[in-house]
Amino acid sequence: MSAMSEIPLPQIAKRVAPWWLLRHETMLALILFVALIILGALNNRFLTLDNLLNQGRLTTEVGLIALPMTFIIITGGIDLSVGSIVGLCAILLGYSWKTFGFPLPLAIAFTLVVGATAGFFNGVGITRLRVPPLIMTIATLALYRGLAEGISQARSVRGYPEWFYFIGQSDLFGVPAQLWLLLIAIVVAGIALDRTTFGRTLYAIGNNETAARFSGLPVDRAKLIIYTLSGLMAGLSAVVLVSRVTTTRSDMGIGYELDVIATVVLGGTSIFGGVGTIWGTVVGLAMIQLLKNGLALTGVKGDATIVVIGTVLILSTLVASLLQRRRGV
Amino acid sequence: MANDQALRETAAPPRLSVYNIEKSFPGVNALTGVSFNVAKGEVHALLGENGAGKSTLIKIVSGVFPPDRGEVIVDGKPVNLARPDDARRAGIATIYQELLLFPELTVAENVFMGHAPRAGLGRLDWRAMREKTRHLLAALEIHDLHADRVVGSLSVGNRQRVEILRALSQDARILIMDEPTAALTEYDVTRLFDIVRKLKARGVAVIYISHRLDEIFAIADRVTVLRDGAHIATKRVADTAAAELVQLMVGRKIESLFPKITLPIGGPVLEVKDLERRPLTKRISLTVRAGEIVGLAGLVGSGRSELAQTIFGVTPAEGGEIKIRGQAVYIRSPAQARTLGIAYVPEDRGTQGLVRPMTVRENFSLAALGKVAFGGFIDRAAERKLASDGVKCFAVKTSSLEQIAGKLSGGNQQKIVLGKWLANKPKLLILDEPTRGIDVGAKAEIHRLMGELAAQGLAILMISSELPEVLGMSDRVLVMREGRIVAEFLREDATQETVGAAMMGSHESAEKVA
Amino acid sequence: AEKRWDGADDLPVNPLACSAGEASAAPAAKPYDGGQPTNAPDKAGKPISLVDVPKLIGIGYFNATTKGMQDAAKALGNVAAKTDGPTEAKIDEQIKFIDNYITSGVDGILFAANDPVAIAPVLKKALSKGIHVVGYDANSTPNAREWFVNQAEFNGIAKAMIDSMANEAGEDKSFAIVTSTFTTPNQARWIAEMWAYAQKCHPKLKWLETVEAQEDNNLSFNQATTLINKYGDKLSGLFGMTSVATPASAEAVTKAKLCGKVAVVGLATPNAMKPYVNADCVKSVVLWNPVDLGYAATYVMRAVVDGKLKPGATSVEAGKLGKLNVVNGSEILLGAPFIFTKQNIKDFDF
Amino acid sequence: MTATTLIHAEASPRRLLKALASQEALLAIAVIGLAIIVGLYNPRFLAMRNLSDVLLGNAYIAVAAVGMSMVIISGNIDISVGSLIGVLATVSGTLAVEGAPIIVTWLAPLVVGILVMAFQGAIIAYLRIPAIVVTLGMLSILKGGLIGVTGGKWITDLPDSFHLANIELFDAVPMPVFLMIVATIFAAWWMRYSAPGRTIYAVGGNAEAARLCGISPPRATVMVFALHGFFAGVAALLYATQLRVIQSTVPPNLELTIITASVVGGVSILGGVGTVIGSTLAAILIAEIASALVFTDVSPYWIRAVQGVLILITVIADILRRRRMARA
Ligand SMILES: Nc1ncnc2c1ncn2[C@@H]1O[C@H](COP(=O)(O)OP(=O)(O)OP(=O)(O)O)[C@@H](O)[C@H]1O
Ligand SMILES: Nc1ncnc2c1ncn2[C@@H]1O[C@H](COP(=O)(O)OP(=O)(O)OP(=O)(O)O)[C@@H](O)[C@H]1O
Ligand SMILES: [Mg+2]
Ligand SMILES: [Mg+2]
Repeated sequence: MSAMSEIPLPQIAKRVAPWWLLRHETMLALILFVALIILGALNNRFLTLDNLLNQGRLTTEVGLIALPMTFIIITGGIDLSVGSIVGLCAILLGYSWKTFGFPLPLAIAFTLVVGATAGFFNGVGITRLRVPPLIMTIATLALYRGLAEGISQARSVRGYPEWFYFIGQSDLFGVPAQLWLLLIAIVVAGIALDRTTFGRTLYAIGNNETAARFSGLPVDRAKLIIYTLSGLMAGLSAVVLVSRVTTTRSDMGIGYELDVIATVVLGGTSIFGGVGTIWGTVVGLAMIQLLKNGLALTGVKGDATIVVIGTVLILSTLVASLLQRRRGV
Repeated sequence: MANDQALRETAAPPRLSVYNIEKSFPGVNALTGVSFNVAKGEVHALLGENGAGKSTLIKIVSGVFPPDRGEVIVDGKPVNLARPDDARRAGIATIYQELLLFPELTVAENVFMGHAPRAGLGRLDWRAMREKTRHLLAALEIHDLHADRVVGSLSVGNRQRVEILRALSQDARILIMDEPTAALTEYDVTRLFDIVRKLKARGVAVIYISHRLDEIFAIADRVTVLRDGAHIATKRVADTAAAELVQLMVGRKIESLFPKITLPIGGPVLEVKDLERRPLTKRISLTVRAGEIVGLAGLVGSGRSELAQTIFGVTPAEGGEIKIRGQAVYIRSPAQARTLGIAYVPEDRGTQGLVRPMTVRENFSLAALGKVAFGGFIDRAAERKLASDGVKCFAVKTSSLEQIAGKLSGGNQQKIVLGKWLANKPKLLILDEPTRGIDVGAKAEIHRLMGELAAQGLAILMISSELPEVLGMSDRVLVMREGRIVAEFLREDATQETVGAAMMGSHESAEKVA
Repeated sequence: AEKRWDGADDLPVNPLACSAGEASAAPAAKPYDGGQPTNAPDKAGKPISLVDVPKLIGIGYFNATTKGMQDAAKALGNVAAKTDGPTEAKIDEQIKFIDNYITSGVDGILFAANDPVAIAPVLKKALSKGIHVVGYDANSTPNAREWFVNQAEFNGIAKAMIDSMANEAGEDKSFAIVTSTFTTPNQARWIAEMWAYAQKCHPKLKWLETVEAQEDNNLSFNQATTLINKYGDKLSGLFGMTSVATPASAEAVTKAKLCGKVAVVGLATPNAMKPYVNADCVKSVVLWNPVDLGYAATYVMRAVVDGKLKPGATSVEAGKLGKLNVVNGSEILLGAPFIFTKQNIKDFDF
Repeated sequence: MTATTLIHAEASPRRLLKALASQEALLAIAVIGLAIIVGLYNPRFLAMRNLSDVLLGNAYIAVAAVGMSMVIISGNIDISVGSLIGVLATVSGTLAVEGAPIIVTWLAPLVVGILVMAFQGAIIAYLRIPAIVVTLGMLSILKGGLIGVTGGKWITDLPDSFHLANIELFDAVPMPVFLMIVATIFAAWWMRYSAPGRTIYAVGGNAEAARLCGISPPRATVMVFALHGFFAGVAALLYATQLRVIQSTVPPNLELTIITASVVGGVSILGGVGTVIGSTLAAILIAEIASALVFTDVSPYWIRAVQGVLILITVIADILRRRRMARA
């Protein structure tokens, strides 16, 4: 059974199509394209520039975190604490501004530092103490959320100066301001992963960490960097989120970890490490957000929408992996 | 030669025969119509270059892959080997080339996985499992391996022993061994051969794969040579000679196996003084000079790999001193060792050397990314050139640079691991079992290369369990036992006897001589 | 061991008078402080489509409000109402739902906010697109919506709860609270008002501790049990602040065989409480009728669209509920909280 | 002969030491130690009643963690289990309200649990989609489906006989605690002494090697998931029969709590390592911590932070212990 499906498929596939067509990302993009056409035909408000840009605004927070998460999952790791870091950073943004009296720009910088530190702490546990990433970040998931609750004492901070809402609510050249942030981050992350020695190191770690270490690659440093980056981006995401919703709450970002992981995995990054691209993550991000939006506009209710999303996650992974089973040894 | 008689006398069908087996993988025809048979009580050797298709053939016989065409016949009856379990039920036990073990489980459980002894109610009988494992260990005269050890903590040599135990534990009628001795020292090989002879006497048919010709002459009755997936010849060992086999294998003549040229030796590149790393590296002192090849001999578990890995920064030293070209250094990580010009070709290429799912190109550039990158950005063209030079230089048999490295045959994988380090232009090269699982042609190639590299002024520290290789290649031989360097021989003083005696320690060497 | 509880939202507390009967003090007249839609199309008397985005869907309470809305839609005849929302009470998700409905183009949005401030930008966006916005159950900042239908004023609930507790447990006894989370605005407000009212009218009541239990049945049960075990005889009462926590607390008291010794007072829906009320383990359950709340919200929305409810109005006609009063500038009060007892609980089914 | 006895004499104290230094022992010490420390602060914590309530209220987590541990040891993961427990509790409760025989209401969640999980296992094993993807998808499907079907209507009016959790054996041991102990012991025994039990470790440790030993990794995966479904069914039953209301929604974050119990219990997320005794002890420890924090008057705002720190300490202690063992 398994041996049968193992060998002939890629052979057949190889003959009928060039390799890049069979990549998970390409397949997913095609599926997305078809879905867009169908949903667009069902509802004339869906495929409007306004709506699409607005969806971009709404998905920026998850998108920002999904980029470093792609790095992390490519190395075979995972970071479950991102949602809690968002909560902690949101609280500290408000707290440092209101209670410490930091000027807001300083408070923002402070928030980013806190995010990076939280991620760095994960990285230290993972590289120095060799705690498996899932375990380390499950523990800090509780810890960081707890800190957010403890520090905030359930208080929210509001009444930020008007300029601060620029990040989360305004447009720049007709495009939501935070979407620029996301776009820049995507380009940087994409190039870093695809073109640099750093990116190659991540793939090598994910495919065989021991061999990567024995090849003299800076394994621990790379890991430390990606977990720190993950915390940093969660911090940035918190700033964007606070600016968009104009208040801070200690329960911000709850459940982000699953949204982010679903995005990355849907984008074709293997949870076992070694395989994945930023481009795939971007398609995954667009897919989830636009499906939710398109279905809602077409009159599908929330509970049915998440059923559809779950099914799409499984089916698209299945279709893509059937057509693309060419990597792996 | 009683066996030859046995062969002739039995009119019964051979225990195992394969007819016209064909198998192709994407881009490779691994086997193109191979037939041969093994009689009851026969040891049949399979010989061929790396990638000739030996492992593929035995994997078909073991039910791992289905053949594209052809038949496997056991005791005259065709068998359908769809799954490994079918092969086991047909009485076939296999030691695979890749050590396929359960790292988290104990030796005993690894040995008996899938056919554990049962007590009442289908309950696993742990006591019997341990007991039987101890018996097997005793039969192989292995005293330094405990049945309760977790396999993940064992050295490669010991893992190989576990694989052997596992195959022996199955009481098979057909025993297949794919390079079982690649990670073993002579001492173990002798014990293994004793067992094989006993099995032979019991009528077990054995298929034996090795790149060590002397072993084939020592144990095999007949030998089948494969080349590029095709059956070339089957010969009775008694009727052939090494030179003939080599020629059949590679299709041309190979010159000297150990083309050692003596060179002028330069200043010290590596100086180690009182190096300590518990539990296995104890007050080691040694020097390797430019242009010199130092051989490091020792038994399995004597701590040679540990020493190499301490020098390389995998397990940083806890005491003592390392000097590279006279500069005292403290090496904390392989990354640092690499920048100091140290290269280490590890003994376990599957887990330490090669990133199996990545392409040949990516593997080649892995240790030399700095050489093909500018400001952190990889220059794709330079990378491709680096890799294709490597493929050419080492004659790696691959369908393209974008081939997944893990799909190459074992020997070709080894060439890539070696090649990736040389791309980094190191000053000190540590080779841990550099020719394990490499065919004679490629081995000669690697030995020639070692000579050339030394001539260019590279300092080489070579760990090898193959005594002839150590003796043939080294300018100096160091012997390790239980974490210490116990003897040092100059090239002219090093012989099988002197080095062997030092490896064993006194009483065991006495036993060996007897 | 509890310090002053201020609801964590920095709003002033406003305890009612101690004397019984007077559920809500005459509110100081406040000018209208709601927002207004820009260029809303005139749909007076015409059919309209509404969407209702509650805190979350799939819980009994919001099912009941939905039912009220459907009842009202039927009664009015020219309203199509639909309920949709997140499956967990997450403000982030709720914002996305509202945003989607703004895009798809509805005439009016009804909401129950997970966070009063965070929801404001998206509601303002709705107003700016000419969509009418009315809140119920949980308010937003006033200028982000036109009207808010207030089920019962915080201080009214607080008074009912504390009075019941003092009455059932005794004036000088100790009690603890099981709430959802400290950040849930309504619960936080109620607790703050309860504190203020207790200080003023039942100063001898002892306030032991407040624990979080989310909206989780079993967690609420565990937390209530822990409180019972921790305080032993000292504990004479438990408040359940959510419709989940109250039956779970009652169950904990029942399991500990402390019915009659530990009073359970709380907000809850009648069906879940019937076994405990019938067994005399719980004497009074405080709640407004959520069906009426949904009903009223729909009528208010219709009145707004029809131009019958304008800033400055003092009351609004709400079908079978009769005339509802405007309080606090832009809030419409449903009425005094309702107290279910053994006598009347069988008459309700939700 | 003398040589072997000598080795034995040497080995057994070492083995004892090893057993004492295991994750299970560490957790057991933590459970008892914490009880004593909290008891010193507030003796009421040590009351039989309280200790038994801690177990009673959290037994369903421990039972679910038993199945989860098997899944993780086999090299997979399941994040849909919280949703499934919500669904199964609703199935059971609906049947009870509809008047099905009590035994049916008790068996139904087990059967449905096995079916749903075996189905997921089959998708993972035969279509070869990573477990995290399948179960992440299934989490949404079950969660949305449950709300879609029930509309979130609470199930009330459950018959008294339905409440399995109210039964006390010998007037002392509450049923959930009994089931937790039985499930743990049974699973521990089965995973140690049965051939299929060992295949879980084999497949999780090295699937390819397992295949060559005649084990069918796909079949093992389906088996593990079916078993996990069974334990999820038992957990759902305990969850549903605890109170007189069933919420018909998915318990928030339950999957995370269950996974936490497994990994704190020493189950390696990489597969191949762990025991269910560890995960049950960890579930008890986590529940005990939650209760202890209330008893020790830790400010409720800081409870979660303290919980996080304690979990982190347990995990790091385990890692350091393992490292010391490895070097000894
Ligand atoms: N799973 C696979 N997929 C693709 N190609 C394969 C696979 N397994 C083997 N091959 C190819 O089949 C050929 C025969 O390989 P095989 O492993 O049988 O060689 P071998 O004779 O055992 O060599 P060695 O002595 O190096 O072990 C090689 O070219 C190899 O690259
Ligand atoms: N006394 C010992 N205590 C602990 N482990 C030991 C001992 N002796 C041997 N070992 C095991 O053997 C390994 C050391 O073998 P190492 O690979 O360093 O030696 P080697 O001489 O290179 O042998 P090989 O030829 O097998 O590579 C250690 O990793 C350890 O697991
Ligand atoms: Mg081979
Ligand atoms: Mg070695």
